Amino acid sequence: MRLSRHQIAARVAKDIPDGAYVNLGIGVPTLVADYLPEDREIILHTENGMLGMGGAALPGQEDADLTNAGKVYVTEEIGASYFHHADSFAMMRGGHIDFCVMGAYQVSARGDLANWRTNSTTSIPGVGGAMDLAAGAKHVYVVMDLFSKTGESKLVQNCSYPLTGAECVERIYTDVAVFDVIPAGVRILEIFDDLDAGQLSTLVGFTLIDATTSATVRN
Amino acid sequence: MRLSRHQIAARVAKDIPDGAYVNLGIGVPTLVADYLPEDREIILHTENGMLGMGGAALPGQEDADLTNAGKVYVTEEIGASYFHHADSFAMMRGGHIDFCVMGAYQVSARGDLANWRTNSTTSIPGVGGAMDLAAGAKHVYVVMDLFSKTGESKLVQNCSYPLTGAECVERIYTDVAVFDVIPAGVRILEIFDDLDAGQLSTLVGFTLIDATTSATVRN
Amino acid sequence: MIDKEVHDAGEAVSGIENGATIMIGGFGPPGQPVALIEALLNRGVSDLVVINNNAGAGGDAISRLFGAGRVRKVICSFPKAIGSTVFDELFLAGKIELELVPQGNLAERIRAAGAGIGGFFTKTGYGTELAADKEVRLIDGEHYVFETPLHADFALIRASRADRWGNLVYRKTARNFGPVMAAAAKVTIAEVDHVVALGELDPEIIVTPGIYVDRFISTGYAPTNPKVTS
Amino acid sequence: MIDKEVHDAGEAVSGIENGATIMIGGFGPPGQPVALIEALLNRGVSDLVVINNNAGAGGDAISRLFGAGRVRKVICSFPKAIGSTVFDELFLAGKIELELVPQGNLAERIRAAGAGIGGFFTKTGYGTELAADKEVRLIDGEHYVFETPLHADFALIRASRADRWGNLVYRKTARNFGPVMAAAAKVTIAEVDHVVALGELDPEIIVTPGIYVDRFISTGYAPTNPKVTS
Repeated sequence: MRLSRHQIAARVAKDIPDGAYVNLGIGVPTLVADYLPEDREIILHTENGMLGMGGAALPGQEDADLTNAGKVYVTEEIGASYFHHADSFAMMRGGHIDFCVMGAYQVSARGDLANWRTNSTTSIPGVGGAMDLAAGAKHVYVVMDLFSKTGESKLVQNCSYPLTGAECVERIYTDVAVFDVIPAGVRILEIFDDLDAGQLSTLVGFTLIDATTSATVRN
Repeated sequence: MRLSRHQIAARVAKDIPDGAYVNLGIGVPTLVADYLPEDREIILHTENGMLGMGGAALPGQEDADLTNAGKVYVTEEIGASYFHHADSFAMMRGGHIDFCVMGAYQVSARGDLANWRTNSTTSIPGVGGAMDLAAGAKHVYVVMDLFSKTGESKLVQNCSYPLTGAECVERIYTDVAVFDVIPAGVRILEIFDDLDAGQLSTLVGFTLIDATTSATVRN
Repeated sequence: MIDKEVHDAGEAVSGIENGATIMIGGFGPPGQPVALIEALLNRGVSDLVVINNNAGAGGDAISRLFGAGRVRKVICSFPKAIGSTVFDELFLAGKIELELVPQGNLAERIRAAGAGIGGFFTKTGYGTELAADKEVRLIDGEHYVFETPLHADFALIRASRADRWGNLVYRKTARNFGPVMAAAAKVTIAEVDHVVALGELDPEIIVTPGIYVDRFISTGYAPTNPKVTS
Repeated sequence: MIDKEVHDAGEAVSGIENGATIMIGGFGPPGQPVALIEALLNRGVSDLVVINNNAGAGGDAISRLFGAGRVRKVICSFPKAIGSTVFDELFLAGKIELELVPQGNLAERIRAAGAGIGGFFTKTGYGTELAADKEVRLIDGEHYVFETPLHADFALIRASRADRWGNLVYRKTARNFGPVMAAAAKVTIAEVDHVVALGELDPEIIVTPGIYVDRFISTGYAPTNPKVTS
């Protein structure tokens, strides 16, 4: 069984430890906030100048001066702080954010990340803070469907899309499996779908290292 | 008649316009604050993180957390603001301080400034913020006695002491005269002592440009 | 006496001429100086270079500058916006130049301009097409790219409150680019909700000291609900 | 749950070993974390590199570190102090290394370390002996010197109030180097006058967000008159 977007988000959330400072990207990464364990105090950073970001604002209670990086109206947690953009990105670029979770078009076997543009010549390029997170976060986690709508693996030997950052991704959470990028290659930590490591390697198109154990919970 | 330290400070103060942001160095420059015209609003910067610095604190009313760059307890003016050291020096280095007034060991005919160490091998060198002000203030003004205790001119063709900054000084206020450093050389704006430009040139050791006028007030 | 408040937005943007490079604050709507941008539009100047993180975002005041053909070049990190086509059409037709800059490089380059930094090395963008042809350097075993300061003739920013010295405080995430842009432009013009008496702003909480503000207008208007501002 | 407060200064400085590079906050006494420095002295570690603007200033806690022979090298802008001879004697006897750095370069190099900057060009110091042998570059007709980031193993800083997340606010000119040092060290240890409940510090006025603070002690002590602190 492949995981839904919400299930992937929940799976990521399990791995964020108490006390972590975390930046969640737009899309599925944002959903991770909904699944963070209640017994952990995890502090969310938003690139537009805030630590201690809370959930989305309720309808009618939005504050025009308080949005997240996706321009969605959000709330502030007790203990929050605000700062300007250069300070916010110094925090990201200086290696102070423990985890960032971003979506991706492609991740390579070396951990190269491609998530800011495709090769389309008619799309408007936009990069935002993705390259800063790729270069600066202590742990770069990616969430994505393992296969594109046309069935191609988004985990690839070499990215065909323009890079956001080279050799920066540490872990990849997908609907099919969780992977770690290690010096020896890409290691499978968990498989959710009814596949073994060999079958998964075949689908992805290159040999993956099997580190799944019987102890692995298959959601 | 040569000016006293207080008279030099008063002479500098006359040239600071309303609305100016000013950094005053340690020593005679600090005295300038006492002579700023009452009808002008002039905002003092202190390198240790404050705009709107007031005068010295009265005895018994010192605040342990509020000093100037010379570690003297000072007060805050209405409208003051505090900031950290990198922000304070960004203000100095980014060209935002209109005037800085510093003492000097020597100033050269090209406006080179030497005020952080002599050639003594037994003194402990200390530079503080002098090089940042020399490089960053819009107008670098120097106050000094024109002659050393041993009678040598401190306005020189070439500094023999190590430089604080090259070609940075714009105006020099001394007990004997006020000078401007211009591309053509050093120009005398006012003479306080009973000397003419030729005599002053002889004492200084190189030819000065005479720009004194009959309208010049001789204090 | 220092009093940096001016009467209206038209007076505030006086002096901005054709060809000017203009920083505009805001990350999307929060921090965007709408009244000043409208005044700039009314002023009719063109051939502008605009530096703004989200230049092009849908239907707002900045995109009207584009629509009116006033902007020659945009320097930003994210011009895409749902529901906006003005920028896209101009860009795809080759009628507007785009310098795409990673957001952190944008913020740091603006900060560098205000701080007197001639350029700096950053890891951001190394190995990507946004760093193509840029100087690179290996420092302590890591690759860095050389980035230059971004200066501007004018900065138009929005804050919450000001005093007559131009000291500014902001609200929440509307702070964003305002403080660094204020320091990076030759002339900084602010739009604030309210002016308060000198001394009413606690010296410990002032974010932008008045030294960085040349003049400001007060709109008397405090958005707390987005429906009010849209 | 996050609670960064530790019980005493000894526990706060645990983990600091011989040979560590330590940033110490303060511009003279304001901002100097006296209790932490005393604890460091009691800890007995040596061969330290100390980064502090006024290292050597007369008779204070830092100079006692020098006097006890614990410091191998000092990086500072102004080691001279009226009434102090400890540093002078060690320096003139060749028993302590001094890296003299213009104060703005010191602050900016510390800021660069915290911000992930690999190095930057500054006008400060160009043409002086403090820039001798450094890389220079002509940028837009002006001369700049290349300066590198200053990292540290530990930062010891002093603030006014903290909450359990380690969010900090400072008082007046005691703010000085604290905020940039907190970001530049691997481990940042703060000494504050008071701890307050989470949420008691207005999010708009927090100067050092807790992300930069690893642990802190509260002295319960608020100096407002210098006689109290000396």
